[in-house]
Amino acid sequence: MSGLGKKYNAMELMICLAARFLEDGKTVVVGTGAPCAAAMLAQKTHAPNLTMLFEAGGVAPLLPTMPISVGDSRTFYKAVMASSMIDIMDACQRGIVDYCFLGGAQIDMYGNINSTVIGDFEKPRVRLPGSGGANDLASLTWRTMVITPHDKRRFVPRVDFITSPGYLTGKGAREAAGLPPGTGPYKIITNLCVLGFDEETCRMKVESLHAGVTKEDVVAATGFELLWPEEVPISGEPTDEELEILRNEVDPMKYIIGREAV
Amino acid sequence: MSGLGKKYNAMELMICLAARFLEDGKTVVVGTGAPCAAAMLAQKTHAPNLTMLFEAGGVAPLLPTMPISVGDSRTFYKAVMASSMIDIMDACQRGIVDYCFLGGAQIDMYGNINSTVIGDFEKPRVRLPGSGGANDLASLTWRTMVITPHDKRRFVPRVDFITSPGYLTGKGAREAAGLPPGTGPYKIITNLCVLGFDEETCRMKVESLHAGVTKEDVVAATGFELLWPEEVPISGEPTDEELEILRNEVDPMKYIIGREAV
Amino acid sequence: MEETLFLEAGEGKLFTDPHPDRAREFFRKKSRAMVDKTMSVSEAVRRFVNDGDYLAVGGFGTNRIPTALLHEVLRQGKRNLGLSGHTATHDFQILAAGGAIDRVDVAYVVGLEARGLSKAARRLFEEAKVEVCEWTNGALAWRYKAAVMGIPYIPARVMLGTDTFWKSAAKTVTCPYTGLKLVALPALYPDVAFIHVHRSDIYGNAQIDGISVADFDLARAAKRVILTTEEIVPTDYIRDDPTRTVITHYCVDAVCHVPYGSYPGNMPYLYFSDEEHLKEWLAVDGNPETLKPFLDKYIYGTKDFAEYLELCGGEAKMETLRRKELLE
Amino acid sequence: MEETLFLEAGEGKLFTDPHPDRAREFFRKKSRAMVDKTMSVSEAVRRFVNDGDYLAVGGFGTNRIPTALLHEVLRQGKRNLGLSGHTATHDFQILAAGGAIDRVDVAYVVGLEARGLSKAARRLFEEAKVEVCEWTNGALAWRYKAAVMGIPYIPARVMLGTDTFWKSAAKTVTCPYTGLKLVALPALYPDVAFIHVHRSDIYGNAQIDGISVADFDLARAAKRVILTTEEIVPTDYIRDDPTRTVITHYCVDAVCHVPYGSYPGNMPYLYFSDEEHLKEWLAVDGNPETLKPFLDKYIYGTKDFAEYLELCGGEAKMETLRRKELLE
Repeated sequence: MSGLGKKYNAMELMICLAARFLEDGKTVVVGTGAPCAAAMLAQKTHAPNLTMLFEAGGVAPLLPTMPISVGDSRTFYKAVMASSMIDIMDACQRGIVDYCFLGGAQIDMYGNINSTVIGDFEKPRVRLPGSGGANDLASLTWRTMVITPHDKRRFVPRVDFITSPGYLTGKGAREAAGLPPGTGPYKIITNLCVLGFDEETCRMKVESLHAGVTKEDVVAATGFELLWPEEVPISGEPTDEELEILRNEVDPMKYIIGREAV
Repeated sequence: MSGLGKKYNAMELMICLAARFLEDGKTVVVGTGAPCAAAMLAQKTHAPNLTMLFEAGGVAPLLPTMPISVGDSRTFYKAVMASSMIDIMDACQRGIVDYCFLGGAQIDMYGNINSTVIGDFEKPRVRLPGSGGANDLASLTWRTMVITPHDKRRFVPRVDFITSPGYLTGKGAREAAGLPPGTGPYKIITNLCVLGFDEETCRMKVESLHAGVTKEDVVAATGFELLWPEEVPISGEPTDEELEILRNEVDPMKYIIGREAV
Repeated sequence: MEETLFLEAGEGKLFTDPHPDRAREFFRKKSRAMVDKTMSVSEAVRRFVNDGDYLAVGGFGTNRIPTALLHEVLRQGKRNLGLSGHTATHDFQILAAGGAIDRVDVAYVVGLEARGLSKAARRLFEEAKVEVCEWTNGALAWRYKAAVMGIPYIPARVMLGTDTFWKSAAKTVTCPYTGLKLVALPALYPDVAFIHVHRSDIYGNAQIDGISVADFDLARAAKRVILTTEEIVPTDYIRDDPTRTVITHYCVDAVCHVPYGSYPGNMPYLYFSDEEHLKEWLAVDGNPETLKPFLDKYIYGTKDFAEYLELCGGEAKMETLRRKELLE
Repeated sequence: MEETLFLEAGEGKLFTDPHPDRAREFFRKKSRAMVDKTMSVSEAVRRFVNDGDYLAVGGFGTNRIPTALLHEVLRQGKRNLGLSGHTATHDFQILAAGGAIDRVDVAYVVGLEARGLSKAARRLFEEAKVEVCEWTNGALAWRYKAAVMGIPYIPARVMLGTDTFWKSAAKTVTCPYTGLKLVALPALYPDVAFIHVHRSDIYGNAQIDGISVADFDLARAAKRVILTTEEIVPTDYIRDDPTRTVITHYCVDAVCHVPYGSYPGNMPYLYFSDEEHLKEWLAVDGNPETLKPFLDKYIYGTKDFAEYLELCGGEAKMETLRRKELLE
């Protein structure tokens, strides 16, 4: 449905929307793929002073191409520092990292993410990579963001395994568990909508629907009850300038934007 | 008394004796002055494979001259690594550093050392520099050594302040305090004798008297009761080779050996 | 002062001993001498890797990895190794393919990041052939740091509240200053670490260009360290710029000269990863039928890493990867 | 799990807040932008040092010290500063002479190592004009590390059993894995750090040649950081060799170009310490009668560090020290 008859595809839309949430003068830990594209786009539009960090040690590189690995040599090409994983993780724990991007196989209404196993832990149906740095980033950075396809297999009532913390069981649960206050999931950007979190309940709440997407589309693709605002705005669309920069400067080989999200 | 009529002075003797306790293939944290001279002499005689560390970060330098500070550029001249203080302290705590040398204003029968205050802590008669790295090295390296003049002002029944741990109150006290087992004072080299520690009581015990020094000389210069072996050997004397290397290669400017110890 | 604490503990198994005194006893006996430690990869693995050892691998999965040592572990048929799965990607894939592993501290395994997942590695988990304990990349990095520091644990603020914690072997502690609940990450002293570097002298004084990932700490935390190096340099070269040194001789047991030693992984400033060869790995490792002849050809049938490189395209391939790395 | 712990605590006063959440709130608001931070020493001290601040000084007492900033603290009459006395030698001597300090975490103070003791610094203690808390060099280095890590404490195995512990503000904890008694060193977040480096860009991305002492950690632990630098280099210079970077822009508030900025201290690879001038300091600082005209001449009577250098012998003196450093 998304992208149909539009001058951009769903992946391009998600990247542009994610980029706009990254404020200038802040720090973001990025991985490969869409998050990296979003951070690059933000730098080339409204946030030239956004500092990009890679968890293996790259600090503020001038990315010549999209990295394949968060530790490959692109991640510290012309960097201001080729550091270490512990330096980046320490920075997150110290409180100087504003944003991170995570992915995962499952997410629940509190933004808890599973990237460890589908099925039983002891003998899993599907073994996934595990936390990597995801749990660290979700625990420590100020604002966790997710770019993900939107379907019932992913948006589930209960994740099989909480790999990385969202708001756990609701308001106050992160703090009770010992996680630093003021942190947690911030925005979930899907091919259907943008989601935030209700301040009181910490439950996932629709913030805007992408052009052409209905409330019913979202409800049908979500395995739990979402919160809705009284009036649902329509998500902004990518501008010509954003699309041109994304296509010509950020991802000219179409590694990321060549993939349809769904 | 020491040096009288001899072809070496007390400082030269102490340095030579200290050097002989440093085994080849080991690691030693040295400071400036006599300990540094002892380690250099050991390297140039029986212990070419002794690795010298400086607490500010120098690892295995080729010392061009005596350092003035344990952090000056001599301490990492042609070093194999110009590292950091925490790297050296971590190495000590991890258990890979064999020897250290300490100094101090007072020492007691358990090898506890005071380099903090003479008199009352709150309003001291004399304020000394404090631990620096001494407490760390005395706590963490395997064998603590001291090169010191021998007199009653220094060898006291009770130090005014335990800056750096010897055997504290005796056998088992270090372990009870939480210090790593198997560590502690090893040799005290003075201008009168070499002292070790009795295994059972952890009290200071004379190991050898320097040529020309009597038991009475030592007793008179010590403010507490020492343990004595049944027969007291005479300390070895510096060889011609040692003296030549010490005077011509280690300290040609006589910065250290030019000082009479007492 | 007396205080009652309510502690939580994960149900995972601690595969290594975090006691600093036992590690200290080991390190006390380890030689610190600057003696020639150069030897062949096969000798290094024979002498310093035992069946049952707990292994940690430097670099970052497909970047600056010690491939030659991993292949040799397979060739020598080492068994029942434990592994620190700190972004273990192609390194883990090799060890899984060779059946060398029986327990894993997991931070990141079975995936090759954006490239996809290794089916050979997944099978180990899905058929419950390995014991598993969950951690995070940060947690494993800090666990190395605790070992480097010679302390039994280091506090942190990750894993809390998640199943990652409950399936780990971590415990919580309460801060005596702030009352904060913290996770106490137990020190991780690997039995042996494999690290690939840009250059080393014959004693193991070594430099790394670019990110060091966790290797500054890993080289110090491990009881035994085997380096492979692109280049052996005179010690004078190291001494001319000691600011650049990352690893010192007293950490290192063996130094093996292996040019292109990170292939098919990326070696910063020298050569990029061989994405085609990695794709081939991912294509064949899903099925024992296709994996076996592949391993026979590239690992079991080669006598050393140089032969493997030849099979993969030799100097011409390396030149291509060099140009790719240098964006030429 | 429930556990009763018997804790010990030193009776010293904690001068800084070890709570990581309050530090995180500060760091959350601190700018990470790469903007031009170059300014004069006087502007940097005016803007980033407040009366009552807790200060930490980089380098090692007489080696790679930020002398210009210390002089400026005196010139601007800053008062009631706390100090991390981590091998504080000539740096402490200057601050003591100017009466800027009212509390000190002591590891090493009042001495100038082999050179002797500063009587001006001793007087502060012997006349009980400063509050004192005892630590060790290792303890202060680890306390910075705890702050860098954003944790309230880090365990260690020093100070235990000694009066250094009892006169510190440290507490003991029990390890949940081994039962070992450990010292819990509270995180130390200085309000402001002064660090002198070899080169920096205008944003604060900086390199240090030779030992970094504790400055990698200090630059990250401090809430505000003022760099003085021998040289300002283009950011491209930093980006051409990012392995060499020690301090990154997001830690730094001000960058001041101060050639010979460590004088009369040693600057590795550039100039040796001026032992004659340091001797003069030690000679005059024992007596307020001789100290006052000395300070008037060299600090209060000079408008900036360049004038001080001229008084001390200018380029000719620097050339002598350069030759001494290079063993010529």
